Amino acid sequence: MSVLVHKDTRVLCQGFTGKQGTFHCQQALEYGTDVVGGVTPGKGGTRHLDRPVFDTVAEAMAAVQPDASVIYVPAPMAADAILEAAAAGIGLVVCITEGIPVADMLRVKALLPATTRLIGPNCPGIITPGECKIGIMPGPIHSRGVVGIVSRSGTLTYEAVAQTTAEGLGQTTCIGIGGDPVHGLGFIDALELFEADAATEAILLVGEIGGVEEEQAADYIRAHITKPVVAYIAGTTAPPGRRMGHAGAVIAGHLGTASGKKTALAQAGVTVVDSPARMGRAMAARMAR
Amino acid sequence: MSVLVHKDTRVLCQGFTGKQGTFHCQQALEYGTDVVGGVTPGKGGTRHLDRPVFDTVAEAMAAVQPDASVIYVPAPMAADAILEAAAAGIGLVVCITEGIPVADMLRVKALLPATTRLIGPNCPGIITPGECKIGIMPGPIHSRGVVGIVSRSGTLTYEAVAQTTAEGLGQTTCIGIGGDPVHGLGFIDALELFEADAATEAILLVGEIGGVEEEQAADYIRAHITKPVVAYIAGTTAPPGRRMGHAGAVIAGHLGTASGKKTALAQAGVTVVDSPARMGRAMAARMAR
Amino acid sequence: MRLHEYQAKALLAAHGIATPPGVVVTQAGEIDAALRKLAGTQCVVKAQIHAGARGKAGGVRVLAADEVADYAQGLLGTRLVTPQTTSDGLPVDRLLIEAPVAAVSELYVACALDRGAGARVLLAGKEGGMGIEEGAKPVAHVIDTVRGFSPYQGRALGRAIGLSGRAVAAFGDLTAALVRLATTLDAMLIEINPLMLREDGQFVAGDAKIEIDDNALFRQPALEAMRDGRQGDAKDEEARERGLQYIALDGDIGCLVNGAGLAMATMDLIAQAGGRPANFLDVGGGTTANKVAEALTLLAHDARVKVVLVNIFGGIVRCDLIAEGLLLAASGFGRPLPIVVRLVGTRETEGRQALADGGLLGDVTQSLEQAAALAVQRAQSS
Amino acid sequence: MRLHEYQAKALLAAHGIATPPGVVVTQAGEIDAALRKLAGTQCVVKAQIHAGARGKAGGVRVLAADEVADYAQGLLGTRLVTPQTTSDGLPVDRLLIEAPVAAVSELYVACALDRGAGARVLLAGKEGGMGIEEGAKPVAHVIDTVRGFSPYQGRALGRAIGLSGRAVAAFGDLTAALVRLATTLDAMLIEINPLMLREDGQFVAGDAKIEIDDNALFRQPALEAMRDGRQGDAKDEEARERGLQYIALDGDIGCLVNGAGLAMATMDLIAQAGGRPANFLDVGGGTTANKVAEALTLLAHDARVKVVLVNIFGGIVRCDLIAEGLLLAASGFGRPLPIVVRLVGTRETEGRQALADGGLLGDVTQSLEQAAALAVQRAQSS
Repeated sequence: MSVLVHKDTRVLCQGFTGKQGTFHCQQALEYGTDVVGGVTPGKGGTRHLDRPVFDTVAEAMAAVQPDASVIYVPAPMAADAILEAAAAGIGLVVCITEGIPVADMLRVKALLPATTRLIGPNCPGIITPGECKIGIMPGPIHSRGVVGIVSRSGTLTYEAVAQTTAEGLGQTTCIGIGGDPVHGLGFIDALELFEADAATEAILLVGEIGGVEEEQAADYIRAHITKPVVAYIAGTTAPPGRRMGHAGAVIAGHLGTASGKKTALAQAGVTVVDSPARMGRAMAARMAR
Repeated sequence: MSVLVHKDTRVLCQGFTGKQGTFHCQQALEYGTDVVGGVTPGKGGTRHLDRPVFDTVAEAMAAVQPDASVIYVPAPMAADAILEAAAAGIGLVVCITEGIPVADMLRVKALLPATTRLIGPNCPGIITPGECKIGIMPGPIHSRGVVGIVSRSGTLTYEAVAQTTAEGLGQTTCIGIGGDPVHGLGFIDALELFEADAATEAILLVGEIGGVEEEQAADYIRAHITKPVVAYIAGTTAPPGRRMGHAGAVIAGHLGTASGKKTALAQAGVTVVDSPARMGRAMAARMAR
Repeated sequence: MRLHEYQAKALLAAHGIATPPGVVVTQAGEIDAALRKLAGTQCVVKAQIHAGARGKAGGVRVLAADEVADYAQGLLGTRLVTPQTTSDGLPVDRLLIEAPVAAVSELYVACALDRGAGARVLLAGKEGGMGIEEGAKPVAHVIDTVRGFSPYQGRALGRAIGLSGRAVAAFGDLTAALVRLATTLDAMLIEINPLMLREDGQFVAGDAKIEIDDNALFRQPALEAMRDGRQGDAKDEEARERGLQYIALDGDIGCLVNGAGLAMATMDLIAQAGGRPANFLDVGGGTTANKVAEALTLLAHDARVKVVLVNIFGGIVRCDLIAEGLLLAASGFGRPLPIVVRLVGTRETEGRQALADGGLLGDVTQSLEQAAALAVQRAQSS
Repeated sequence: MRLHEYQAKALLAAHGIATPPGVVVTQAGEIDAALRKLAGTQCVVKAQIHAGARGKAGGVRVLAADEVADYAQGLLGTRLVTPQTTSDGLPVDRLLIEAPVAAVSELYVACALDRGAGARVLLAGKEGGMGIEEGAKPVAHVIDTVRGFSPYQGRALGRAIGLSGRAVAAFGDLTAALVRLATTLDAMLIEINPLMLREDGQFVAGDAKIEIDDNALFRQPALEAMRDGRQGDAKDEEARERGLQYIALDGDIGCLVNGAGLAMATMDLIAQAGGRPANFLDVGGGTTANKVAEALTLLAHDARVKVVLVNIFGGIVRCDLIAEGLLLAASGFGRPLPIVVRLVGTRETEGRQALADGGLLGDVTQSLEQAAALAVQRAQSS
């Protein structure tokens, strides 16, 4: 079992013939993902990676019925690509692109129909180990298992994955929700999915400074989550008012500090680790309780 | 009986203390209309025409519970006034203002909730003779009676009113829907209301060149209207491509000609008069059949 | 308000829609420099007037560079009559000289107002040029006002009219820019016809027509400054400046009416009575004595006008004030000009009395049809 | 990207929001002309730096006109340290000299991003100035992205914070203009604090802070041109130009990491091990050998840096390429600089082998915690 994606998920790629799209779709295909085709406006009718290319998502939808679409379209046109996928009726859109203007994401947020779930943008993607890899994460570090991982960061997710793999726990599904201030699927959505997934035995949450999503997640965990949760929050030593790489990682006044987030999570019964090197060990210990 | 407005209709005026608002509210009060107050941002707390003035429609709503609002706000701010009235929950908004930019009306059209009916803009307003006058029409030419009048033009409505009064038929309610290309209540809405109103025995429709509303009304009449309908269409001799005063009165290519509208209405069983001087006589003759 | 082609193209170019290299000339002395700047062997020379069908009338020519000067000098300063102008034509004060575009096909695209939908609409046709007027119906996409228009919708439209290859993406960008521009400019219409498709899959606007919403000009000062008053009837322009709604027509009966609908109805009545109106003129619902006087004077100065028909339904405006305005102007015509006055509504008795007392030389009646009949009689007998 | 107050005010003024009459001077010689232009007995002189709390630091003064020259000359060309700058302060290259505003009260208004709502939010407070930071919570109105913001909503907000009289209408217009401007500029924040209310009910922006979305600068060339590279750390600016995410901090351990989250986590680890990071530096997920080399060189040129901690989780980027980049740069430091490398993930064996083969003088480990501990040791012992 897993959440959102699995071995039968049919994946479309927008920005298919570009450098990023080509490289990561190759990797996904090698991983065993069912990439059914791609979209590059102007290249419709050709083939790429032995898959059909379409001019529009609507045409791809009609021809190859994808369940999910992954977007590697450059930032200025990425919001348009998200809206195109949603308008074509695709249920899961994973936007890897970083650097999308906030105003574009505000519009996406306002226009996205309830029938489409968006992951990202500016995220590594989503993977169900051994079944379906949608995004830029390195496949080999993952292993099938019992921990659901949700994270705002890319490489830090890989740390969490590698550590849970090393502990022999493995992962059900790993979701990178992205580092932008305005994004699609959030911690609470992921928590709800993992709670409902029978195979997921525990949840690892990787947060960082900025915003109040971790605090809201803490409230949600207290009220709705029965499974053990371990969390790490990056940015304890980050100075206020400076964006730490991610557009969303900024402490504004008293809002968005790591200590506030850690306290909120701890009070909700979450095992909070101070060191990013101890996420796997803490999870193993917590699950052994 | 009547449609939309009657003796118990509580009327608010937006742009109350301006020259237009003052003059026409005085006239409305003399006519016996229940004007319960007005709105002029910045003059809240004062009194005008012996009625309370509010800064916002929401405050007026709370204090004097109007059913309808009439707008005399200048064109650049008129769309904002319509949206304010709708947001405050007013069910009927009558916008007299002419010269509102089309883009503003497109936005109003897109944002107006289903709970608010808009009449106008650029219209004379609505009157139920002897009960409630909302707008700029001259009260004395009206008389209580049995004809429902709906018109795109102002002074031409007065012709229709004077003629039906002269014939001793009188009017249930007269609605000026306005001469702008994008407007609120249309012919079909008015026809539906008049058909449902027990007191209305016949309907007089005054159209003009431009658009296809008369043609659509003809289709609706054929399908849904059982009462006699008489119509006059202004602009038989108007040249194509020139706006005849009203922003909406323009023949574009083969679209919007008077002859096309007349033919459509006649084919739907409407008595179409060629002379604007014979609307009353034709109505009397048709009703006598 | 309509813009000239060269103005429209400058706006398109500033908003990312390609146009051919071009230079505007207003006099013969500027032609050489223009040709040097364009540096091609061939040019397209286009008369800048506010009317279409210029090609049929000889106002658009593809010429060798050395033929341009002769043609341009012959055209500048003349009046061009096209199937879409009156018989007087319109003054050719400017020429747009452009480099020719090598197109593999010519399309049609426009962003217009859809009155029925209460929204803007994007129209796209595979066959542009003259063809668009003769049948080939463009595909329409009604634009959701609050959701806006996205390039992907333009690409879908491009596919719907049969585009393929690079043109698909370019068409998405072009249409999105077009819709954005229509909103930015408060345009009632932006039409690009023909829209030239080059071999490399890029689009170039072959011609461009933009109409701005008159009601929005107060917030578009840069566009208001583009007004070319010489492209309308001189009286249209004078009336506009006085706040009157005036349109010149071909007949001899001047009309002075309050209300646009009643003004059209008055024209209809005159035609039914066998006459021909000289104009449409709406003095407005809340008119004043002075405005009526100005309107009457405007009509009197039109030599074609043999009689003036005044048709006022006094509602807000009182008939006695209208009478005052008529008397004010009627004394200064400087020529014998019969007037027929139909004056009803608020204070009509006082108004008619005032006309009689003031010695207005004309017919006064309460009947709409009689007024029209009288006006036609007076026109025919003068 | 942050704008200067004078730039922000020029944008506000161009969009219908009143600002005080003001002149920008960059050198003492311009002061006389500025004073003549303002022609008042009193002036407000404000240092233009990218930080707040200038008043507390002596960067804002209300002076008699004859006191301005002395004060201005003393300030221009210095570095101003405020509670919001580092201890180095920021260079005062420009002064804004303004006419004082007679205000009956000072309010707060801002258009910001509400991350939770995924929308812009309008914030309005009755008490502006310093007060806003010390408690008085502004009223918030979340803006529906597609429906937009209308003046009536601003008037309601004005009433909610207790405005009355002419100020109500003015506040509606001001807030609508503010929201429109935020959209037009791709602004993350536009803050007017204080917003001065004059006796006549009109508003004037006393101060203005604008932050532009860095991701949108590609479509805001006029704003990009307003960038003042001197207002950041010199290395911040250099890194930005090389496409690196770099932020200078106060410590002595240089950090070179791929991924923003891991870069923050690395800083946290160093702190836990008792050390202090000299910087945040994210070389990005899909980095190249060259970019790693450039990043390492950037750190090496920082004299405060006593050791560099490289922390790479090779995913897309291969560890052998990272090693190549490190070797490329490490040969050219020009000073002895210990390096601690933690290199795991794709091709980590090859990467570590390459480092050994290339003779990199440093510690190599797979353990995150060990890497941090080693870096702290090296920094303390150097």
